[in-house]
Amino acid sequence: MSSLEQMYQQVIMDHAKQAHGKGLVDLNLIQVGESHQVNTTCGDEIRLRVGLEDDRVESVTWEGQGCSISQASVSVLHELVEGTTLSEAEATMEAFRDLMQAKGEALDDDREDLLGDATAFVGVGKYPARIKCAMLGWMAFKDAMIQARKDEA
Amino acid sequence: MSSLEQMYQQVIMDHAKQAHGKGLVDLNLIQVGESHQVNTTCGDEIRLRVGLEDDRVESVTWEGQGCSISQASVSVLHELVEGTTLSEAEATMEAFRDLMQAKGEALDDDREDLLGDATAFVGVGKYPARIKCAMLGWMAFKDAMIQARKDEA
Amino acid sequence: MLLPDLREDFPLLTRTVRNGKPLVYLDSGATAQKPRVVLDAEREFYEQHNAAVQRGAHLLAEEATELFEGARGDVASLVGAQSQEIVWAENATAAVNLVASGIGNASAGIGGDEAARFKIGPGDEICVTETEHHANLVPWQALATRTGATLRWIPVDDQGRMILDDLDSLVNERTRVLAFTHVSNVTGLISPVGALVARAKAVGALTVLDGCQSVPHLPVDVKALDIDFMAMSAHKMLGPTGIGALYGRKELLDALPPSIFGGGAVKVVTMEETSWQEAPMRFEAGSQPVAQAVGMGAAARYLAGVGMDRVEAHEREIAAVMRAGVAEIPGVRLLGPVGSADARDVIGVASIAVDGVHPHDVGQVLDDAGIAVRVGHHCAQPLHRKFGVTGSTRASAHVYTTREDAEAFVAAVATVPAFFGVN
Amino acid sequence: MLLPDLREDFPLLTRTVRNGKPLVYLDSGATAQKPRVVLDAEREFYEQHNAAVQRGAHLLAEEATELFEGARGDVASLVGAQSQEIVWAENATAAVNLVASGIGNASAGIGGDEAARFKIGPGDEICVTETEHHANLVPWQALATRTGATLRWIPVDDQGRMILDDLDSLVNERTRVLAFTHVSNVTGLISPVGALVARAKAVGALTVLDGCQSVPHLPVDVKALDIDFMAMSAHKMLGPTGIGALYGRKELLDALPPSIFGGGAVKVVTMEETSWQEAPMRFEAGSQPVAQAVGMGAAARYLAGVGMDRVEAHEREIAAVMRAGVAEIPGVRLLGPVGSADARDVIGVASIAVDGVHPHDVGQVLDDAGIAVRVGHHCAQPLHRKFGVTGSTRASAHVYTTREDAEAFVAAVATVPAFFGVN
Ligand SMILES: Cc1ncc(COP(=O)(O)O)c(C=O)c1O
Ligand SMILES: Cc1ncc(COP(=O)(O)O)c(C=O)c1O
Repeated sequence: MSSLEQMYQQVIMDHAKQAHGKGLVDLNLIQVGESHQVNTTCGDEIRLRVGLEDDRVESVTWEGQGCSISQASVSVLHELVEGTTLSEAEATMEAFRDLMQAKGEALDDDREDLLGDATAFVGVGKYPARIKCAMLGWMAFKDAMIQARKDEA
Repeated sequence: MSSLEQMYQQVIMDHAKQAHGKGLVDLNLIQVGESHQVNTTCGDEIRLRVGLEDDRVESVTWEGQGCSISQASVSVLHELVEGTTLSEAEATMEAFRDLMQAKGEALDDDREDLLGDATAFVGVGKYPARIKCAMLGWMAFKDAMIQARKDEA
Repeated sequence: MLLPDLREDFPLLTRTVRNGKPLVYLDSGATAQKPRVVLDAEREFYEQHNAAVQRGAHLLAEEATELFEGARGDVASLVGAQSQEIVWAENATAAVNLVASGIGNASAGIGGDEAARFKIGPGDEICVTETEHHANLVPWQALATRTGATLRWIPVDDQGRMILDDLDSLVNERTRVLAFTHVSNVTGLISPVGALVARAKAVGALTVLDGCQSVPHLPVDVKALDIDFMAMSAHKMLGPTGIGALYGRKELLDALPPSIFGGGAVKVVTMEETSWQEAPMRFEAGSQPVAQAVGMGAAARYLAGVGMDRVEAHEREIAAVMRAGVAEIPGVRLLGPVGSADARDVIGVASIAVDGVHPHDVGQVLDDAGIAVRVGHHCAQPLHRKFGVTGSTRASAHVYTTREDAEAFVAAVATVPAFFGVN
Repeated sequence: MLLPDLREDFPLLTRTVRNGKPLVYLDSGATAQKPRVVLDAEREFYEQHNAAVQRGAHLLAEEATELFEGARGDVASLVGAQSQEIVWAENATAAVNLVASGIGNASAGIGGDEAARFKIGPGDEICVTETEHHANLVPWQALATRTGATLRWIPVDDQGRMILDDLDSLVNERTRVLAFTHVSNVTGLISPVGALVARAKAVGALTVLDGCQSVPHLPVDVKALDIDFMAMSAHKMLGPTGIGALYGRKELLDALPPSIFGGGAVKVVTMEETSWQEAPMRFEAGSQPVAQAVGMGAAARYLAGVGMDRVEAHEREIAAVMRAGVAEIPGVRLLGPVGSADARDVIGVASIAVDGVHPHDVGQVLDDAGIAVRVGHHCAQPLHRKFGVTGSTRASAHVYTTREDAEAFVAAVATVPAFFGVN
């Protein structure tokens, strides 16, 4: 498998074509956070909304346009974290960041398990310029979580 | 004679010590011009005043502080051009400028004659940074002449 | 009319990239590669003559000053200017900002009487175009904010050509500055400089030309173009990074107040106030990019040696090969004029949008084939918005670009739709 | 405690000057010579990795970006900052101007709410000192003119030491900025940073440190000094010309509006308006001096390798040799503190005035002996005026300066009065 094929694995191509969680959903929750992120290299934008309830990430939806990496990444993000506990979501987020910094190497089994489909992004780690693309949705998620928790107080 | 000695010839040392034309003189003439020049490298300043009458440079006086080259040069300038016709003054000015650009080579005899004591400045031409020093008074003279002639109109 | 193969002169072009593939460098519009003579000129400067210029009284300082001022002369010759009309700046962006901030400073009372001619304020207008690089747009937006003047712009059509129908109302008696690019960095279109300058002159507006994409690629004569200011960047002209230049008419430069204040630019400084030197010194505060100036001078001489008319012919032909090639690929849209007749005003560039594939993904496939292109909005967001895309994939040429490079680009682009399953 | 002889590392130092004399380079205060590792780093960048940074999606662009950001990290480490707190600037002058113009722009309504904290106007004060280089004086004069704020200054005594007696009234509740140098480029005096910063903090003023003559010569830790901004220049730090850097506290940098506008610094641009990126990108408009950044990073690593505490010890000793030597020559006046006890705060520099001999003439005699020094006001006119002279002759050291160099300077100065017949 060439590096290019490793980057554009079928899972990624599929998520890019058929993105999950796309379309912002109105939330009738107390803790709602939203974030708007721009990839300044190409002008791609993502707006992502999270709703928290008790200890859980109830809802993760988004809208925006971008390259297949950024679209697939936010689609996978939706799949992975919607419905998890806050601490699971944090652990997943951290594992994904580590994967991006692993320069194309796989992570240990525990964290691979956490990442599920997202392990397909391993090839992106070899391309520093594309890490930004893969992280765009996750940055938005991280920021939206902070916003949502602000409402707590 | 080393380059340094060629630069600081006795004539120059003498003029530097005993400068001629120093001290601005009040002029009761119609065509009077004054110029203030700064050597931005070292902050040296010269203020030079000329008075013209008919076709002659009646008076050239100046005040200011500077290095031996700039002081000697303006002193020699005073000696050379005070009392000459305008066209003689212009020719002298041009010859001096040529000498400065001659990179240490002597000029032809005709122009050497025009320059008199000022031929001693031949060595300065080898030191681009010092040409500015030698030219300071001459720049002021040139500019003051323009000012003086403005009064003509 | 292609140039002979000059790649020998450019050390970087021999390197290989992904999996040992030979490099096909088609990102010269972003930054050009450097010929050995430029690198050698810089290195020799550092190893033999490095010293502070203009102020020193020692041999090295004299040598350094001579090289520095000689380089200014070389750059001036390339564009038909006088030496003293060339001001060094960090890049073209800084050069445009120097003019815009100078006008802003004049308007804020800096620079005394001589600067009064540059004062602008509410009711005055600044005009740009919709095709501008951010470098020739954002400084004017900021100047408008700062002074209360109004920013207007000449629109472009869906091929990226400036629409001049309303020129007389867009550039009018209230217009104080008309700033526009000579060549678009996205479409490669050459602007109608003559018509724009004529109109600016008729209303007494200053003209500021962005020469970033023209000076490296075609003959430019600032006096023939009759412009007031022009910005350029060395790194796109085969020169070093870290330096560019502003051309300005001497009498304007001598009156415009500086916007970077410091040593070397000043005549007399007291704790209370400061008077400035004449141009170009008044704009060159602080220790200058001396080695880079020497390198830029060497680049200007190299380009002049090749001959700018030959460079232009070369770049037109490379553009034609790329543009004709991609235009035939189904699902690929060429930004800018399409068709051989329309393309006659285009030089050196082909920017494309591939249906259903994001430019980043296009670029990735090309990169894998060893082809270096630029993806994104190329600092021209408004123009891309006009084209209805957020970004594009741009191939851009220079003197060392070969027909094979152009063909490799076309061939690689043809594989893209299939790779992403969009055809 | 002198360093081992490092001249081998510096190619230029082997060249000869007037009549084949070996070069004694004592003009490092103006600009330093470059070690081979710096020249090699730049050349390797150009020959192997040259590309536009941050925006490209191809291999070269990735490599170039990594080197560019790595260099930022190296410079940050040298001064104890975080990477993102280092902004590249053309030189130290540009770095100071970036802060001053940013404040000016904030005051003119640019930068929105987040910039409001920087707004200044009539009634506000800016404080500098009488020992400043023009680079840290003229920008503040211009800011005062632009905003209507008042410029005040801390005076110095006849040895060039800041007089702090009236510090509490000079730096008061109206003071918004206190800008001062870390080390004087004329006297070599190290400023009382602690006292000045403490007072500024007490009244809530921003502190701007001119680190031009400290960062290259002694250990500097911006967090320990607790300053808000610091300017530095690569070319005095054994690095390339054409680049410098500004350190700024991250939260301040993220709020300060830019003053050079263009591509790369922006987030979203429409024809009407623009939003900016976070620091440091928001200040880095246009193509950056990438090769120079790589060179500056290499210089920072070289200095760190030698060890800044050892550099400081070296420079103190060289200064002591020069200062003690010239102080004994009749008719020669040392500017700044005289005497071994007073000189304990002095580093790397000896500036002198020779009775009855103009500095240009002093410099000429030294040049003839192969000794390169700086003559003039060294961009510090107010300080020279305070000393009652228009200029001076300055010898300044760096890591490669040897005891023999210092002694050669003293010996040559001793010949000056006789040459001009003034003793
Ligand atoms: C104390 C001081 N500040 C500022 C500067 C200006 O540095 P640059 O010329 O590199 O901008 C210098 C050097 O000339 C200096 O010595
Ligand atoms: C048309 C145009 N203008 C301005 C610029 C800005 O040049 P620089 O980044 O060298 O300041 C560029 C290059 O990016 C350009 O292509």
